[in-house]
Amino acid sequence: MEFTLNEEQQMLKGIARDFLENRCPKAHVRDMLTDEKGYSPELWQDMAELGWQGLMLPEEYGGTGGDFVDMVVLIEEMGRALLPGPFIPTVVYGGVAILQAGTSEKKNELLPRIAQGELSLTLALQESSERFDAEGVAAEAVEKEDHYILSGTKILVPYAHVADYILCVCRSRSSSDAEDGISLFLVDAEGEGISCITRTTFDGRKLCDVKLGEVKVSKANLLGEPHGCWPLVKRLVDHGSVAMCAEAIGGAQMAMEMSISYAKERIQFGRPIGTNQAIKHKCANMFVDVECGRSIMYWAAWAVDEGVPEASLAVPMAKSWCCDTYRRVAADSIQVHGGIGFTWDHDIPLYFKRAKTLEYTFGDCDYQREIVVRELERQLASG
Amino acid sequence: MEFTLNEEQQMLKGIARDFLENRCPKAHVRDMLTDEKGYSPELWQDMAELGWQGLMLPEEYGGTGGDFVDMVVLIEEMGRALLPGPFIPTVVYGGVAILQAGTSEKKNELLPRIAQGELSLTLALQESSERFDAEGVAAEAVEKEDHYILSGTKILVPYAHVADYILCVCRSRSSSDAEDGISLFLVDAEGEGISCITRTTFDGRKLCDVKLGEVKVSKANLLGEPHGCWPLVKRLVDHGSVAMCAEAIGGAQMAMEMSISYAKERIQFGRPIGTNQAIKHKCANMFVDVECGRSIMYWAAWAVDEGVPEASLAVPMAKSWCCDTYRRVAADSIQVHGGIGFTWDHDIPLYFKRAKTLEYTFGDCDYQREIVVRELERQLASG
Amino acid sequence: MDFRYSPEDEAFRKEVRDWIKENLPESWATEQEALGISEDSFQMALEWQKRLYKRGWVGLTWPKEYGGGGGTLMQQVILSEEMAKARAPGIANTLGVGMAGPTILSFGTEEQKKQFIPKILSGEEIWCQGFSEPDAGSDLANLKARAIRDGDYYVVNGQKVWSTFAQYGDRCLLLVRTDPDVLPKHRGITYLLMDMKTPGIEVKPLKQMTGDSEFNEMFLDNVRVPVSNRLGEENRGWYVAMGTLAFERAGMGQAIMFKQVLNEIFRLAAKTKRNGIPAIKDSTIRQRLAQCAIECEIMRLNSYRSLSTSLKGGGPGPEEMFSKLFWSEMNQRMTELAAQILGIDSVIEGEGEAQLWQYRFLRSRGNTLEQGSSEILRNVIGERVLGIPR
Amino acid sequence: MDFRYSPEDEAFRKEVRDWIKENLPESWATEQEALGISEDSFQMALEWQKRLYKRGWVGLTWPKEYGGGGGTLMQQVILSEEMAKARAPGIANTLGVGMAGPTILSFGTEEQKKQFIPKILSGEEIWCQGFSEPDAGSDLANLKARAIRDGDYYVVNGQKVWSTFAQYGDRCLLLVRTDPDVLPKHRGITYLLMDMKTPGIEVKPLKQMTGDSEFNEMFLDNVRVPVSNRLGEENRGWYVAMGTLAFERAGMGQAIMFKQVLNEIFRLAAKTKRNGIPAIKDSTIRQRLAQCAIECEIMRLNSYRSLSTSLKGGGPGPEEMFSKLFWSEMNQRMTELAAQILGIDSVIEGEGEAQLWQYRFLRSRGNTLEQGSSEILRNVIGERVLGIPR
Repeated sequence: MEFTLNEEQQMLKGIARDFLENRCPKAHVRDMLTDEKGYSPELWQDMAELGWQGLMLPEEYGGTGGDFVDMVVLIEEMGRALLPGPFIPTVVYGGVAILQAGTSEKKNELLPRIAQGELSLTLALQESSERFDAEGVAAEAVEKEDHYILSGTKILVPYAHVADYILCVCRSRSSSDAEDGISLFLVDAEGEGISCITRTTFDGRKLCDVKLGEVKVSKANLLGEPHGCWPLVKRLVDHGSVAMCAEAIGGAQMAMEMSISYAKERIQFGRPIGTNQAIKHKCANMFVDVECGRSIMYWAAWAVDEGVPEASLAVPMAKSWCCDTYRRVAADSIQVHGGIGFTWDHDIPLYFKRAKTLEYTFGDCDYQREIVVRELERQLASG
Repeated sequence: MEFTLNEEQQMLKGIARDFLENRCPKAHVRDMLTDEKGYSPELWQDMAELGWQGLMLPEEYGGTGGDFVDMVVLIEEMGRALLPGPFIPTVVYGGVAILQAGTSEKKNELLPRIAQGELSLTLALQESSERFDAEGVAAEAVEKEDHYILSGTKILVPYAHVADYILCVCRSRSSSDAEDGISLFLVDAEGEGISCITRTTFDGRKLCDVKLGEVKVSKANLLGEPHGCWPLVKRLVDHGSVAMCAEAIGGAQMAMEMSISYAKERIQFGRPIGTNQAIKHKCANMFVDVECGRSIMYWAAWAVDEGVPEASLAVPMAKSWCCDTYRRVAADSIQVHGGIGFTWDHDIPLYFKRAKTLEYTFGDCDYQREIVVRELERQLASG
Repeated sequence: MDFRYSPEDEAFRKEVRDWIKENLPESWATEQEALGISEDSFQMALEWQKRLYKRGWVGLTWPKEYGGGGGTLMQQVILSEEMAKARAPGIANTLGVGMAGPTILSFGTEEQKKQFIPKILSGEEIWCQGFSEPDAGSDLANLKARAIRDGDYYVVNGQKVWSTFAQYGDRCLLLVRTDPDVLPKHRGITYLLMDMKTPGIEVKPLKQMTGDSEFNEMFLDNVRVPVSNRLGEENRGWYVAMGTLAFERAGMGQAIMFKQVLNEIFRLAAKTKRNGIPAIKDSTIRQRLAQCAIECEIMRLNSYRSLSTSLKGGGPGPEEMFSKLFWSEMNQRMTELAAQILGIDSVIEGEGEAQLWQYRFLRSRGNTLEQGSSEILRNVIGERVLGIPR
Repeated sequence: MDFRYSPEDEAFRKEVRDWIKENLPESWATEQEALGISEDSFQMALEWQKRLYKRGWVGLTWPKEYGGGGGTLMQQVILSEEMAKARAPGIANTLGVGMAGPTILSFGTEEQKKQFIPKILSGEEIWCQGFSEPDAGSDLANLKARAIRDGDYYVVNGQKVWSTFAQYGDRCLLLVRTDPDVLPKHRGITYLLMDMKTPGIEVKPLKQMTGDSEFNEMFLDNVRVPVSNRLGEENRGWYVAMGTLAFERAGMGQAIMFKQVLNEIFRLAAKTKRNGIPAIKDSTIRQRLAQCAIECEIMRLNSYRSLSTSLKGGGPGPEEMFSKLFWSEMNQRMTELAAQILGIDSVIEGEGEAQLWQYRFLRSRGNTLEQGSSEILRNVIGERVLGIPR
């Protein structure tokens, strides 16, 4: 029983905070709002030198052999700094997928390049059905000799416009069970037939519509078993969801700290505004919500990392609570700051907008709660 | 355009408040908690002398010819005083049903006796299906010569144990349209085949299970058109729902006033507890909620009384808002009062319990909101 | 109690409707909101105000001698209702008609009324305001912009923030400090009517989190305001200002506007899929839709109550004390619901309907801050309405 | 980070489970709650405490020299978990073991420890408390029950309220005023251990809105308490009392108890029809069920965090500061949800399951008042944890 950060994790946290305060100040975040790439390749390279892209990769691939909990410690700090860019798509989707399901050739070929900051990857899952389950996957992969032909349209693919490889979730076989017949392909983003329309969220993130127009993909680029990849995809989504929880908690923590400081410093009616319970109790509620979020987020991270059955409940619980928390904390932070918190140049609105984007990614909090109940019903039914 | 109480209504309100403060103090409410009848026949008689049971009845039947808005003014005061007893069942269900659908014989026979406080009536609608719509009506009425035979079980019938007549909603004809084939019977509560089990709510109200065991009812006791009474029943439920809103607003108003007084008087840390925003803002929220409830409750009362189409939206809106308000105000009143508000001998818990009983009668707030959306969908669809 | 309109009212309503049909270009009905806060939007509003003014419908209830319409309160309400139903654009001189005019009519001298009111109504002079300061937000009485008497002038120095529409303003409602030592502080404040062309005024737009700039910072450097442009007595400006705030009632027009937004959300829910099914089939969305509908309806009814009380000559009823508190929080719930229905589309930059909802969603966060934060308003209700001590 | 238990822990867990199977009559698992606050319920709790005491499992972590078990914190947690899972009744001496014992162990003299601790554990002496007064609720430091020194005795006069279990008490944790003039007031308070058989004590049960009486009023009329039964120094009782409150942590056992209540609500939702369909098919009920489930899980995880910090010898972590605030409001939501599922059945008097939910629903309203109201707890978090000024 051990539910505290170990020394290495605390060190990682400290280094990450210092580095990001220095290299990813809000001026950088604002610059990236209108940047075409949406991130700084230079900063990306420096992060690789700190070992961040390789944090979860075994040493043989140039990584430092950390686990997903270590990664979550780091991502919490990225959330605090509002770091933009394809870190989660590359490291959490790309890295975990290749590590867990790649052939040893692919591992040897790609993982060291990820660790060195040479590659950017992403996951193309959602389609116009706007569903998050296997039934939403309609993009087709047709087997043909030594390759597959992929067609369909994927939407909301993060940072596909700068990706070297896109992990495409396709239906390679029709079946009465929607979760059967799903394959995962590692697709060269420069390949023929791929076109990409980039959209920008109000917090400066890039989400792309990726059109797969008869894209030819070699069988060597299959990740995992053909037709049987839904569990792997689900695992990737679980990892991604928890990573977003960490971003949310890191961001909420920062918005809360700013609010507490403002509550102490801002004088109205001759005393700090925090002396008013309307402000003080808002801050207290932020604190409770954020700390609770941290508890369930780390629990979910551990459960996903260990692959224990508890993960199926822990992930939607964490996603729902952490995203609710981030939204509430950021909105209340605007209220605590008053008018100044409503201006473009203040940092709080950046957190507020980020909270909304995270909330809607992979299903909002209502959706997560519905998943929680379904899972609990299943557990209670099976005793 | 006139949205204020007129002089007569203000006078009625004043008289009602004085009378009830005097005759229905909390000691009386508490006595009735364990009283078998659940109300005081003596008080009932004195109310009749004030003209309350006849308030909505035309002068020819011994009433004072008021409208439903007048009635709601009175019921708001009854809610404030937590007056127990069969007033709404008798006057709002019984009185309105006979007035709107009774033959002139029945009117002449029964209405003056209602006005004089000689009769107690009630409405038997719900059954074990626990539905509030026509599909929930399964009790059967079989036509036989000059009478009907009624069988089935009605539940949650208010004060049936002291009623002289029970208005029974029965299915007299089967039809693919559930709202077709509903008849309303005026059943002698002492009649053969009727049995009654009385249950008491935690706020001392009586709700009865009424078993109709082959009860013979003369056709002369049909109210309205045979088979076509669902609109009438719905109108009765609408009247009853709005009456409950008035009770809720009256009760919430009183709980609020008690909370405000306590916030001003109770000293902790050397100053009135109301100086704390946690308390002050709770009181402010109570005020907003109660006043808003009053606006929509009177609107619904007027709409129901006039029979305008807006009533179909006004009633569920009012029921949802007023019952939410009563529950929230009463719960927050306990919190404002602290420990003392949690004791048996304090009056606030009486309001808290009453709020819950009202909330669950004829469908809780979620249910009302669902009706609101259905109605709005219908309106928007029809332009 | 009677919620019906009289035949005369209905006749006036028809008159308004017919006039709108002839005078409001159809496209304007939606164009203004799409234009955002911009010069184009302002020019549209100005043109609209001129047409209305010609008809006598700006300041419909104001005395005819100053250019008003001399109409009844009931007519004003009907006019607002019909404007809202037709989705007519706002007028350009929002602050002039909404705040400056009523204040001058209540507290101004005869000369001031003759000088300012007609041009407020015609839109010839656009008004803005300069109340808040960096250290005087909720605590407005703490304002420091200093005015020192110099003969027939006040010389003003200081900084204002949240000055609505100062970028378009010809004249400004200005609160200044004339006595820096007096306690309580609100006894040393004076109310001035400042010409925005006076030398020494610098206006800097303040960009909001929406990207628009409704508000401004205003820097005052030895700005000379004639003493004749003082409203009320020296050091008594606080009482004038408190009178001003009372004019900021949410009216029937606003209630109808919200009802229209609600209908839009309904349509949005019907056509937008959420997790694979139409949002309107989702019970939790339905519950929220219903709650918003109930609140919109309550807002309408509260407006009727206010109106009814006013028609009877009564002071503001209880429901007016929380009108702004109520709608500001309601609007946040409504726009958040719309955003939730749209999901990720509501956070993506682009054009079209989703963009409009994104704007409304972000803008709504300011509602609980501007013109008295929700916290301050709850204090006011608790203290002034309910009598709970400070 | 690792949420697994060690093999030693699991071995101890098995030991506990086996013992429970042999020693806990099956019917007891649910009977106690059904008995309510009553003599029968108290006797069951006393019998259960005796059995546990014989096994060394009351005060499992307390020093053996005073009759404790000398076990580890981890064992204590496992014991609580298993007791909760088995739905074992509470022990009779809740306050003795939960508050009096730890306080005496921390602040008492050697004699006091020897005198009181063993009988606390065995249940021979039941403890109650006398802290609050009519004018000293949230503002506890304002207490007025006066103790005047008379030789080797304090003579106490005054009135206490909310004295938990005073009707069963043999001894009482009592806060009294020994200096009426000192400011701040908390510097004039002394902590006494009072024998409830001393002449001059009158206990009157205080009936709650549930109909039960857990709490009492206590009237003290020239009650003589030996100076040797003072805990800590004269006029320093406030600091002892603040130490006492720190022992009122919600533990793992409580988290598991809530999880069980949640499961009961799930079963209730599955079998109860609401508006004609099973409640569990209703999306709004499902959303609330999920939210309660998430909160229960968070409570469990927060307890783990506390435990983990304690095991490492660290002070209380942030999550301990709001444990009671969190569960008290969660419990209100949970019991309100159960009531909503039951609908009108939850408000009707009678027997059986609905009655139990009715009791829990009503009882939960006290949770946010007792042992520090939610308002006070949010002040404490804001001021002591976040450092925002008073």
